[in-house]
Amino acid sequence: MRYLPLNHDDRRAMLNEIGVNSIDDLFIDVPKEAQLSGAIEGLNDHISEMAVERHFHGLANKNMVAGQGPFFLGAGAYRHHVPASVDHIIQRGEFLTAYTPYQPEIAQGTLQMLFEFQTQVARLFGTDVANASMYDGSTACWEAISMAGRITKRKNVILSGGLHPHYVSVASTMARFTKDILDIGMPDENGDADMARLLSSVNKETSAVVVQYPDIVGNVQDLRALSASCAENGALLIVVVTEPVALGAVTSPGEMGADIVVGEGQSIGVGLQFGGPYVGLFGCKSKYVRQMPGRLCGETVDAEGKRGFVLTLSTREQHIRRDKATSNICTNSGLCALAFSIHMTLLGEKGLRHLAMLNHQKAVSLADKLHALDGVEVLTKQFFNEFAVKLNKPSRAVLHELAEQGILGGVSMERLYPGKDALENIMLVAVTETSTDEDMTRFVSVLKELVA
Amino acid sequence: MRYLPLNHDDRRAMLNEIGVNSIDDLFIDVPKEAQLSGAIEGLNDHISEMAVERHFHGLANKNMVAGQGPFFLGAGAYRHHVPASVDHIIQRGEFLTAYTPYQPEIAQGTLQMLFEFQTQVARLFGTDVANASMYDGSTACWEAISMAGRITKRKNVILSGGLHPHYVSVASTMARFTKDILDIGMPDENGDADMARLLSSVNKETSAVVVQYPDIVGNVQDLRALSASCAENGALLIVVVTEPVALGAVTSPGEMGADIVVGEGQSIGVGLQFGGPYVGLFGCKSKYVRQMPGRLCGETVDAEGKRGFVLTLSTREQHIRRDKATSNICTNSGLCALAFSIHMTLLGEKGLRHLAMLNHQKAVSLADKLHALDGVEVLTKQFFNEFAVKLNKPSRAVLHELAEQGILGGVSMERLYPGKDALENIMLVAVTETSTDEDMTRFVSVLKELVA
Amino acid sequence: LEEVLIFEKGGVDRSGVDLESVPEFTSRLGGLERTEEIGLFGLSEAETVRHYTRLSRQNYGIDLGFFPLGSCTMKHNPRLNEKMARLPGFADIHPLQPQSTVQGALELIDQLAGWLMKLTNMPAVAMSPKAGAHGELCGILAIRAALEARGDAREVVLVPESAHGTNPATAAFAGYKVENIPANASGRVDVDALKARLGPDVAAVMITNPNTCGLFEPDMKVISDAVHTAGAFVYCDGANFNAIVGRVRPGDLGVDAMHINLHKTFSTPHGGGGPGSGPVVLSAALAPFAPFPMVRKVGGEYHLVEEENADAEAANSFGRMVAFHGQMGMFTRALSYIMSHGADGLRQVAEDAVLNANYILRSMEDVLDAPFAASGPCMHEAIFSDKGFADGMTTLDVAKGLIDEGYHPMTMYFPLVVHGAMLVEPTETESKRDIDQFIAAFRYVVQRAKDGDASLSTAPHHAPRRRLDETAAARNPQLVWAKE
Amino acid sequence: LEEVLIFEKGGVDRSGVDLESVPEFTSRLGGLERTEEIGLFGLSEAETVRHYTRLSRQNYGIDLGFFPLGSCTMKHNPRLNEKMARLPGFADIHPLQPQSTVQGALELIDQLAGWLMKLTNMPAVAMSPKAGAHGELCGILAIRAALEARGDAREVVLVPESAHGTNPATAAFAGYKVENIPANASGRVDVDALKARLGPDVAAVMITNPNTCGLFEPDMKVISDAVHTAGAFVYCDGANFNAIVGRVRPGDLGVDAMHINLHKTFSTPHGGGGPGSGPVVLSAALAPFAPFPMVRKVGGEYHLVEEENADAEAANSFGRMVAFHGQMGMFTRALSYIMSHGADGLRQVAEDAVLNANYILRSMEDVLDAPFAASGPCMHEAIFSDKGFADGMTTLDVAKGLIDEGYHPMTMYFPLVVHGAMLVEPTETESKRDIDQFIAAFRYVVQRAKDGDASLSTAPHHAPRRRLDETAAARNPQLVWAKE
Repeated sequence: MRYLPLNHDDRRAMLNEIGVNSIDDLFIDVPKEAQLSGAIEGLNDHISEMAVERHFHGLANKNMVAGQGPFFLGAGAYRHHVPASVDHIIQRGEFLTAYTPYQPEIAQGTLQMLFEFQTQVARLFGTDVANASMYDGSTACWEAISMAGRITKRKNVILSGGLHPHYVSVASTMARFTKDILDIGMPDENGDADMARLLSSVNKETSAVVVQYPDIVGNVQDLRALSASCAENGALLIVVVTEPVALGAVTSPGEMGADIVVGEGQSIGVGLQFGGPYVGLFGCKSKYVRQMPGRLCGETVDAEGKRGFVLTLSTREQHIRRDKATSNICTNSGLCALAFSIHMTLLGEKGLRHLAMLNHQKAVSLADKLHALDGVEVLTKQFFNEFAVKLNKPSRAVLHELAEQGILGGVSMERLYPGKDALENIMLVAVTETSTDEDMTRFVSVLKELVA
Repeated sequence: MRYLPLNHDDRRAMLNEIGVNSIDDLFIDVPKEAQLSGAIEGLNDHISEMAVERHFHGLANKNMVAGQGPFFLGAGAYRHHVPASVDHIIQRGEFLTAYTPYQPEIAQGTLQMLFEFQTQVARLFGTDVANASMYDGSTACWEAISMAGRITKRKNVILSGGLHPHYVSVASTMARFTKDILDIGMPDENGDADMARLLSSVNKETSAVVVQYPDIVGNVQDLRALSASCAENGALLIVVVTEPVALGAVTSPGEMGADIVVGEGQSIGVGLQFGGPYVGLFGCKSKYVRQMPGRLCGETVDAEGKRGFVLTLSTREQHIRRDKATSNICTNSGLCALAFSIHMTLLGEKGLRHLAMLNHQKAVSLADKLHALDGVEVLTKQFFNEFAVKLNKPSRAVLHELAEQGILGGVSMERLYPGKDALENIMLVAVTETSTDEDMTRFVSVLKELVA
Repeated sequence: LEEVLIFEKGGVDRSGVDLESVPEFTSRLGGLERTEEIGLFGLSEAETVRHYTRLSRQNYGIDLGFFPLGSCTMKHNPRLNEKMARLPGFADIHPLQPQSTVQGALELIDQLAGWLMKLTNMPAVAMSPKAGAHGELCGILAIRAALEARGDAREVVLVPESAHGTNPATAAFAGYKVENIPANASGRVDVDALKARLGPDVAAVMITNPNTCGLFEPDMKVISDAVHTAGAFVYCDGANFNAIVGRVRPGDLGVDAMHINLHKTFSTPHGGGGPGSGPVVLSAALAPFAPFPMVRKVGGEYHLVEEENADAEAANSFGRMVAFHGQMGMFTRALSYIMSHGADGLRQVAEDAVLNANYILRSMEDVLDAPFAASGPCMHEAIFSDKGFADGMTTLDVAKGLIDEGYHPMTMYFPLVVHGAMLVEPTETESKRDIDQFIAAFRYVVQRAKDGDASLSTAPHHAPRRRLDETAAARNPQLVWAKE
Repeated sequence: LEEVLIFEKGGVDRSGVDLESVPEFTSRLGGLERTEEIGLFGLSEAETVRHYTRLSRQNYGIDLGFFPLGSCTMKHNPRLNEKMARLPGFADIHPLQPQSTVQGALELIDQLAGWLMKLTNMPAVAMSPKAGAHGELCGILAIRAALEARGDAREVVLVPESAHGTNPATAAFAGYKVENIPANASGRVDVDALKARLGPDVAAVMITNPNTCGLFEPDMKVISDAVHTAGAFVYCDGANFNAIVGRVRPGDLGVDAMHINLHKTFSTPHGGGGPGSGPVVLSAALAPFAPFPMVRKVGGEYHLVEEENADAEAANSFGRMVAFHGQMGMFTRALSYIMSHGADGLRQVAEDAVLNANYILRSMEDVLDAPFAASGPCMHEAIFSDKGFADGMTTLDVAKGLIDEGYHPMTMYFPLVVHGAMLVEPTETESKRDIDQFIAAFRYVVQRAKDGDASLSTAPHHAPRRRLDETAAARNPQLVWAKE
């Protein structure tokens, strides 16, 4: 058993030292009838490392890998190139195998990194502060709604139709139990109708308005009027960012007046990983900091006056406040936050802006090529790296046919909004720096045949 | 330029500090006519990390990967399973990016590892001492011949016909310049004829006899009579081991009287890598230690009496002795030695013996299956994990046909011994723990058709 | 050399990436171009690698030494798991790819689910929760959904005093009133008090078993039966599953829901605070209420149950908890660990973890107060109190003193039921030799605390930092860097 | 915590691997079964990872800080290179696979060869040498083969005093008599003395350029012409190619052979002492004598020239130097580095390396004797002497003092032509900020040496070990562990 250091002699010596005859004597508290006398039946015994590898290779080979051909999926998870040094660093044992930094004197590595991460997120979002990360974007979104409720003591929340439907779904699940009242919209092509709805709905009972930026169909919209209206009504504006690379190109939510900005940080440093683990980003105005969920890292000094970092404001948290805590969270997404922070450091502002413009340019280029096809219409007019495309037939079938030809062409709205017939022909297409001209040409030419 | 920290402002400030106007002023010693005014023509400019990856994936995809199907090549390089932790550890920056441990106070990691490595190699070989590694097995072999010459002051060296032909080739190249006289043999099925030649040839003029164990066709032979004969004649017995895993199963060369044992350590921890980098192993009797080539790590104490390790006996080496050095080597194969040592530590004696028997058992099993085929004869009678197989037609063509069907079936003797028609139908087949029953069954069934 | 912040050494015009140049084009950002400086500082790759490598050296991890943090199960993280999780077939696939193109990924989730169900003898498992506390939430929501489905509006969740803080926080988040259950003198739940409190207003009891005192609750089945009789559900906090995995199945003890911390029992790395992963096994009574997405196999094909087919295939599901399908990267690691050990190895894991803990308990009890040692063996962790320390000497001092001896301290001041609690969990991946060394160091530091060694009050002396002022940090929180 | 040897903690019955069991079978080892205990100590995987992680923490590497080891070119090792070398298409292929199944590998070698030839303006390159010194041997053997081919039995190789020890060792190994060439006051080869020595017995001149004093040999072309006129060859030690890569091509200076340390100029990791890789570029005169194997492209197919076709395709080749085709793993890394930089980036590499070195030279020359500073700028490294140190204070003391400041020391006592030489090479991957910090520390330590600070004589004080007794180690060599 390659991971277990004790051998038979060790075990014997230790049992003797303890003063018992057998290992069973240490399990005497377990009722006899619940004790299994041997290995659980129906399960395999241990196998070699090589055999495990074979098994996993077998499973992995049944999947179609994003990097193996043209790839245009987004809708909340984006394929960006992650520099090799990111993965190298996060595998350093000192980062990988450390626990939550409860003993700050020997966890300054993690803590300083988190402090840098918080600063990066706050600057990217245009918020005063940010926390040390959340599970993912969707749970961060719900935590923001919950936080707004604590601040405003109101129960009514208005969700933009442009909010990712899975985020809406998560919020709906939670609201069912917390009795929050959600006003849910549907996406529209350019977001104008939705914005009108938001502006007309917000009132003195509104706890928060939640908008996504860029939204689910890729729209980028000016949020200043909405933030003004929220402020007037004492409601909070929560902005959700599922593609943080966009913020290298567009005005930050904070700059437009958002109270809380949350996001999915997967785009930077983390990779697709079939949906997880990802990293939730969470920033807000500093006046709300004591209502924030999740871990926070703060600067302080040690007994000799040297600068150091600690987890702070833990009086908000469950291990101190128990049932009065701001949330039940006791895990962040530390290693993914590290990956995000390293990648962001490698990029720097110059690199992020360059990367963002490269994404945008490629997306514009593909949108124009697709729009030129008969039977294809690009619906989104103002976008960053993702846009909605309407076909002359149901998109899901087309995407399956594309996959048969080695092209992962986008996300069908039918999957995201099941049962909404009006959206059936629409698909979302995302373009990042990882798409080559050849990828796009191939996609356009195969799609052309499929819609002919 | 992602690896370069200086930016334009830095460069300007530094030039100012130096007191020159431009970078060209720092290259004034280079004659004008040899200075290029811009980037060298005909070469590409810098590209992104992603573009480099694409290029390398393109090249890698043109190769047939050993792990993708049945694989039976050996002949001096063996495919064994290397635990994932080996590669993890050797990528620790403190090992990967360190230099030769010239400053031992801050290089104890490398030095202690080398001390452990030397101990492991010496025990595996059955020699008193071992050095800190050589380039590879073939150069270690020549260095051993050269060392024997320094010790015996003789020029005549007898090479067994079972010595890897590339090792013979390297020795021949060197001997041409050093004027050593090599007596070279040819392999025979069970090594008896060769052994008879060696025993009858060794005399008072012989500097060394070089035998491989197991030999090129897989034979394992008792070397005790030969070592006695060498000793009688004042010649040294040099034993070459190209498959160190074998020494988990068979009596060590040291135990049979070898004076110098060298080997290729690639099998343990290093991997195939198309032939390099590998790691040369070098052990000998302690009385010859001051004639050894290469780096040595030794135990000592520091100023406070704590145990520590240093490079030692460097008075043998080129940076002190210059043209009087025992060899011109100033590099070992440190990182590969580390990989070897980690893998050996993971195995331990128990693991190595188990691994060796697993290899042997699989080889015996495949040999029997092949021998049962019409048109196929297994020539080697006593072997570890590799044996010679004689087909009813030229083996090289058969191996090409096997490759067409996704099977890398062995090494043809025609490639190793070009022009030797008697060997044309023979191929070497190696079997390790990485071969499954299915691999072997498939190999046998396809081969059966090809020789039918 | 002190490692300064990236904001003190980098620059907005510095970068460690090269990108292809952007051709001329007309932007379509609708006038929202970001114009102000963002303030993101970059470094060249060379500097970046060095910055983080240096930072890492200020950290302690399992790879460096013994990490006896109780209740956190800091076991060895096999590197094979890391390698498997990075296979492009798992790492480079998108959660919304057509399901026909991710059959291997779905199969992997299904295989892991199968192991978890068999190891616990439970008929269902919800795979999507992102961490232990998220799993607790999943379990409590399933309970609440089940109660709602039968029109039963219960309001109270009972939680033992010694519970992890996440338990009451979760119950409160789900809208429940939380009441404590007292412990008896031997560190277990007071079964009579619990039974007395059960009634039609109690929705669930949340029990940690093995509990946070490192003890098995011997009356677990009795408790479960009583809870079920009262119409309520049993939630088991599975944080300490490591002590019993392969030897005891929670399903045999009447548990209705239990989260499994893949990062504890199944060795996925803690990573300085996450990511975790908290699948929840469910009893037959709760199974219909499990959240989607979930993986189903029909014929030879795997598919996801999610919004589009939930009505048909999971009509009672309480809904979605996360955007995608859970922590795939942790699933690969956990399955790699589980298959490596197999049923025989996992049983050995529990045995060695318990053996190591008892060895520490018995090797320390002559010098340190072990409040529950008299009641018999412990499970995976040994608990001690600060009784007998000299005046002014605290558990914190002992913890910081251990840092100077080269160890990460044990868990301090938890659970609250033991004064100055020290919770030591060795796990099964520590060797006898390393444990013996730790015991010697622990005894030495404890002796200093008993002797009133003043220098212990200012430990650590040999760490990257001396004691840090946490009060100052909380009083005036500095959460982001600002130029002086 | 001290990390003991595996032989002091492991055991012959302990192991960190699991293997499938071996079925019953009859061994075919001919009675040679190993019966005695071998004495190989094993550890579980958990312990193994910890053992080596702890050992690693006793090491200093570029990833931790500035490593100004002169003549060793300790530049950043990009992690992309590591990733590329590990692609199974390169890492998991056998050197003797049918050549049709390794076309991508052969193409990669050919591409790297192409870059090396163009960067040096030389018509051929031998790829197989395993390290710099091995490359030197390759070059010298090619020279000897060329001379033999024309029946010219020259016996002497001229080497400057300041040469790397490998140069004379190599020449001697190849059977040559070695004679020194003196240096002039400005640290360069004394051209007149060299010219005077040239004659029909001289086979080659081995010159390091830029030389080991960090200076470019301005008369290189003059020297080459003189050597060629005398019927001899010019071997250039390419260890310092980093200073001129992309700006100056050795082929333009009349060089006949030069090895290129891929682990220096082209960033493959040094790994604590190797593996290296030393391809050798060759002039037209030497190209026919290059060793095999070599890669050739005919039509669209790559093939190897080796024993079977050498007579036909490389009749004058001096033969084989290594078992297989060279350091493939280093080729992938070097090509990844080269393509990442491109022709423009490599030129910048040389410029920044030289800029950094001159910056250090000029920032130190007011406090430290820089023997050649007056003669103008240096190339990639700055050289200083111990002139001005207080009595009893040595270069060694300064080196050990730098360790306490957090730096790896510079190269000491090399080249021999400078008294108490300190050779500082910053490379291009150090930032101005890091260099400024180093300069401050270096100045501080040098001042202590000038002031006769006694504590410097016992430095380092803050390293894993104090000064180690190298004399004792050599007097009674303990090269393997033995039980006390």
